[in-house]
Amino acid sequence: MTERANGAPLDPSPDLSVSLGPIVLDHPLVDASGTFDLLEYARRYDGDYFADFPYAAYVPKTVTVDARTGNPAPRVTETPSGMINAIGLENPGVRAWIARLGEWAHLRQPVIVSVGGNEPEQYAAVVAALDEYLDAAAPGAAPSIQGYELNISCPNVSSGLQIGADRAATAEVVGACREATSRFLLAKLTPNVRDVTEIGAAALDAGADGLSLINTLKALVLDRDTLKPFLGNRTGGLCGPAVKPVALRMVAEVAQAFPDTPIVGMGGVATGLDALEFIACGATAVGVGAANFTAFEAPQRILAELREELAARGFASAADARGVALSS
Amino acid sequence: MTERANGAPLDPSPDLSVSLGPIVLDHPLVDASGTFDLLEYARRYDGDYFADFPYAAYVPKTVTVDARTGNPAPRVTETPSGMINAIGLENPGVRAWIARLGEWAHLRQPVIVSVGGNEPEQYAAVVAALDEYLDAAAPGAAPSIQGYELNISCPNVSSGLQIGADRAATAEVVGACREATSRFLLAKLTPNVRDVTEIGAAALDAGADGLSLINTLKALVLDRDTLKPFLGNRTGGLCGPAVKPVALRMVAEVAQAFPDTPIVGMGGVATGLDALEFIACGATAVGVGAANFTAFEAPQRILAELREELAARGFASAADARGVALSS
Amino acid sequence: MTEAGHTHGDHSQWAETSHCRVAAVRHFGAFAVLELIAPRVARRAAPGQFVMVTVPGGGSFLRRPISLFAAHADRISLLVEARGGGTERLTRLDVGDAVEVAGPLGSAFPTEDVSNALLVGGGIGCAPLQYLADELSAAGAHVTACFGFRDFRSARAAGAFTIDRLWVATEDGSVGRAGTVLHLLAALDVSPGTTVYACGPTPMVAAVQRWTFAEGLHGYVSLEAHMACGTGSCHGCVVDTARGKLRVCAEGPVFRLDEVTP
Amino acid sequence: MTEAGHTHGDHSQWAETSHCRVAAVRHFGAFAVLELIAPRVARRAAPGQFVMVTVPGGGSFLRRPISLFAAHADRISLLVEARGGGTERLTRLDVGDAVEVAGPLGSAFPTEDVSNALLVGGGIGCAPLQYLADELSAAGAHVTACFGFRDFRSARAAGAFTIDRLWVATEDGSVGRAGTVLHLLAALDVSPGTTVYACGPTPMVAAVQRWTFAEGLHGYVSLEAHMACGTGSCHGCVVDTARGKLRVCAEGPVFRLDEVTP
Ligand SMILES: Cc1cc2nc3c(=O)[nH]c(=O)nc-3n(C[C@H](O)[C@H](O)[C@H](O)COP(=O)(O)OP(=O)(O)OC[C@H]3O[C@@H](n4cnc5c(N)ncnc54)[C@H](O)[C@@H]3O)c2cc1C
Ligand SMILES: Cc1cc2nc3c(=O)[nH]c(=O)nc-3n(C[C@H](O)[C@H](O)[C@H](O)COP(=O)(O)OP(=O)(O)OC[C@H]3O[C@@H](n4cnc5c(N)ncnc54)[C@H](O)[C@@H]3O)c2cc1C
Ligand SMILES: Cc1cc2nc3c(=O)[nH]c(=O)nc-3n(C[C@H](O)[C@H](O)[C@H](O)COP(=O)(O)O)c2cc1C
Ligand SMILES: Cc1cc2nc3c(=O)[nH]c(=O)nc-3n(C[C@H](O)[C@H](O)[C@H](O)COP(=O)(O)O)c2cc1C
Ligand code: FES
Ligand code: FES
Repeated sequence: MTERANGAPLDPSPDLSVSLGPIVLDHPLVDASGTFDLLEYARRYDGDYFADFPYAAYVPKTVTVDARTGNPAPRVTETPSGMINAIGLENPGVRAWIARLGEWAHLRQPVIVSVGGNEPEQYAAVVAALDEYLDAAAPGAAPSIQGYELNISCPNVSSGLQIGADRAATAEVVGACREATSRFLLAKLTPNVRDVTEIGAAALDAGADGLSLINTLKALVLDRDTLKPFLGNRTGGLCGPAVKPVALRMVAEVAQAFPDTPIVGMGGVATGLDALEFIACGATAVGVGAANFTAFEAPQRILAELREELAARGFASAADARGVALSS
Repeated sequence: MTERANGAPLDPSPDLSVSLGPIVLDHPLVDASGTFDLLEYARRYDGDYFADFPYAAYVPKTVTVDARTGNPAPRVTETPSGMINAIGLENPGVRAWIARLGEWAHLRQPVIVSVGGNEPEQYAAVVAALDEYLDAAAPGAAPSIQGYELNISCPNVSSGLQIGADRAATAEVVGACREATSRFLLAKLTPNVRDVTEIGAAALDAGADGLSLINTLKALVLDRDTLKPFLGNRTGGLCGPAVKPVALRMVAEVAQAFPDTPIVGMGGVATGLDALEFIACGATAVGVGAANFTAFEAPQRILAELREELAARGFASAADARGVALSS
Repeated sequence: MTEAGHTHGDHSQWAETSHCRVAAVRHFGAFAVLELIAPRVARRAAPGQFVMVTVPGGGSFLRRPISLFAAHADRISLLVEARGGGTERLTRLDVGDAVEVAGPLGSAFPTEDVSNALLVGGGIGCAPLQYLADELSAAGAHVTACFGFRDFRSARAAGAFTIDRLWVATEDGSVGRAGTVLHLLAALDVSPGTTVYACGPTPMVAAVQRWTFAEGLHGYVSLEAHMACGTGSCHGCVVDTARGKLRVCAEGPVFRLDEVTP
Repeated sequence: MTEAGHTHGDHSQWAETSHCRVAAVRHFGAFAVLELIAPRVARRAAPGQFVMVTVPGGGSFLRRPISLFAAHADRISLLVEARGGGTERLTRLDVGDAVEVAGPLGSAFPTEDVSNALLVGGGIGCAPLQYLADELSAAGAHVTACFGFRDFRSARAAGAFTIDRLWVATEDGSVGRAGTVLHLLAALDVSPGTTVYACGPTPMVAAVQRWTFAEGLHGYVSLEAHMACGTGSCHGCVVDTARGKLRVCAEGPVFRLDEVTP
């Protein structure tokens, strides 16, 4: 792929930078929460991983106010062109999490912290604890946390119905966090709804600055020997290339309904073309989830491919490609 | 696979017959509406296809009261481990459809006619027209139509929101058809909802005898050259192995909520083990859809595999395997 | 575990299903001619028909429609261009590999009472025209073929053809005459009553249709459509025709040139 | 189209990624020993560690965790049992084929200051014990191995091992002693201070754990868990231990026998 169909030379390097609300990203790719552990990567890298960090922003695994041990094993398995997981938001709780921030304080990229909980107060408590810590932290003592992603869409925690499947509950969680912080707020939407724009509207009305989607599709896999539910938590969340067509549809719906809203699109991204498709459907930034499990260098490869795919189509920038699938 | 793990010889032939409400089926497999054209198969077969018809019941493509030309091309393409379609319920309308019934009047298996429409009256009109015709038909002049499947879940027709995504609309359609016929009535549910049991309850309360699920997941695929929606109808419905974990989850939910209800489970069945998994999740019968597109002999193969899988696990009958994934 | 595909029943009743072996492969750039031992298909085949090919390896869910490039005795040949994942894997097949094909499917090019035939192909659309040329020539018709390709790479396909009077054009002028197949047609001296057979991308088909009408000729066209079943069940492959929406896999792929609206 | 995988950047910074070639394959029924040229992995490897292997062909989304069966110079070997689709394809690899592996990953069996070692394996769980035996023997330890298999078919794996004092039991009595590996242990004369190394199905590990404690011995166990990343990111592979839930791919797969609750 070294020249365009019409023979014109390729734009050697399209401008990949995008603005996710107030957050400036070097390129559109971020990791999807729960699928990429910065410190694990750093310890497996021969060079300076912090200098070579591949994503434009880092979204760590969801943090809750109290420690959670997560669901019983097994927690993951493969499905046709995808996988299912029921981790159950295992995390050490926000206090212990904050205590380790020094270990990656030197990350240059912006950080968007994924926040979980069962009730509005629990979400707000995490946001407040982090805001408080950040305000007090000495310069250079903490990573550059610039926003929060409210995970109201995890199908693997037993707080009854998902918050993100209900407009009122969504508004309450977002509203409580909006009161707690002036930082950038994303609401992460679940695909397990009839109309994703209804929940999106509730989140935006309650003060969210942008939307991330999709989280996983609630799903069931059986053990082929026993015919019992395979996962320890019985059901889990489906993701990977299998779900990409559903994710693209939902991102397009949200982008059409809320044209000026920052959107992080994700679900099944495995190649640069996949990422470009999300951008074409209106995503500002693109999350890479399960593809991280397929190779260490997946983000680098996807980014290189995205650059090529943009150039091959004559786009001068990633921003130019945004929403091109939506215009008729 | 010729003996059980414990060395006991296999039950040579588990009893495959099941009762779908009042309809007795030789085995659990039926075709999924819109994916199998009996007459096309018959004309490509060297023997007597009607004698060798592989499914236990025949579910033809959805019929509507008036003729429909369907959606603009392209209407289908492949996705990772699946496919997307936006046929748009192309059919000749119920009158013309009835006029051709004589061509396959000699099918021995029961027929369940899939019925579509935009409003309750249109569904009821199809059911009434068929009931009327059947009551008047001379013996042997028509196939053995024993029930109707109300397709309230097609994502590819522009009647605004899907009927099957709304409790009241579902109840109206089912109620109107219940008044029109005393034959067996299935409501075919859409996966594009927050809680499939809510709609299932509305259908059963309004008089449905059983439930079929799932129809396709609303999805979007882009043309990789133009980055515009690929299908003529922009969005379409995702099916195939990719969606099986979502379908199993929903079938299990419905089976748990309505334990004595006849259920036709479907979504991604490609092997006998897949079919057995649906039965284990509570399906009475199992629909085979897109797998029909992979080989003429797909139903025969899946049936043979289902028999082996049951035998290998020591099930004396398909009915014995029903719901084994649900008990804890 | 029962592996999909290992417990198939007897296929013999399916006119159109064949488990076959690759007998020979020839490569022409991104194109490959696969010769398959498929007596059941070969016996019934006619030019213009196609087969549905199962992509080996399990990565493709649907089968791929591929035209018959040739059929002799117990063999059929397919000319495949590696365009996406599925055709890429097909072009990498090797002698002795197993392939599953269903066919011959669809309508054939009418060849009766043809004395002068003009075959017009564009890109991979040329594929069905070799078999057609073979049959027409055998029946004593005078066959001329005009093939258009985009560039040197796609013109590699031309090397697979053995048609006596074959004219080639490439848009970039790298092979044959510079220009489109329409430039070739314009330079021809066409006898009245010549039957035109066309297959290629939509804009080419539309242009050939206009040219044919302008010349007062009649003819046939083989159309492509995205297919799911390939065997008439799904209504996925419809095209608009004077007879309404018709299925390319069942009523087509061959239609009368004057009934389609490309 | 940009094909996934063709535009990888430079891997050199990834300690644990290797594109490697199959140098040799040996088959033992449903088992295969794959010898791979993987200098970067071999250089860092220790017994008990594993690699994540990309299943070639594109049909499997996740990589598969496979223990190191051996490591010499620039080579590693894997003993793979065809159990599902992914391992089936791995056992069909041929000399010269390309494979991608990431590793060595996870914790290793401690081997320092061991003079008497007892290796207890069940089924494919025996795989990591060959490499362990090699290292222990090289360090001068006295190594005894007891392997249990279900039946003749699974006992085919034993043919891949080269351990001097190796006792085999099969539940159906078809190979070696009839019974489980516990019957072998009961018949042994074990010196005090012997270090036990176990790997196998959960019921076997539980039984070996009880036996070890009863004998007043100490030891280590390598556990299996379903994995997504294999590299510590997803928390998919946790097991319950005395230290809480730990990841088999990061804190494990090797744990102290007395800290796990199988
Ligand atoms: C009647 C008919 C005859 C054909 N004959 C030949 C032939 O002789 N030689 C040859 O090389 N090709 C032929 N084609 C085109 C060939 O079927 C497609 O190139 C092929 O399906 C692409 O599959 P892929 O996996 O490589 O591409 P992908 O783009 O990865 O395929 C994705 C999906 O799109 C479908 N698709 C993609 N392109 C086309 C297309 N142009 N037409 C129909 N479906 C498409 C595929 O079947 C698949 O479902 C024919 C098509 C038709 C309809
Ligand atoms: C640390 C570790 C070391 C291992 N070492 C070896 C070895 O040396 N040789 C060997 O043959 N096997 C080994 N295994 C088991 C091997 O990983 C599984 O047999 C393999 O993943 C099955 O994949 P499949 O595609 O054949 O089966 P499928 O059942 O089709 O796989 C479906 C999914 O389940 C997962 N899975 C299935 N069975 C297991 C299992 N027992 N453990 C973990 N995940 C599983 C697969 O990774 C995949 O995600 C090891 C497992 C672990 C965790
Ligand atoms: C193992 C695993 C763990 C996940 N954990 C979280 C999480 O903690 N918080 C969250 O918001 N999403 C979580 N997700 C969802 C992903 O962030 C993402 O929304 C989803 O996987 C779809 O993207 P993908 O198809 O690229 O994986 C998790 C997904 C996986 C596979
Ligand atoms: C090409 C195509 C056409 C379909 N047409 C109909 C239809 O007319 N009526 C209907 O109820 N479902 C229709 N469906 C949905 C199937 O009946 C089935 O619910 C769905 O495809 C899931 O099953 P599968 O994954 O086995 O294909 C259609 C599906 C496909 C692929
Ligand atoms: S492809 Fe299914 S009807 Fe033509
Ligand atoms: S497999 Fe992901 S943390 Fe172990």
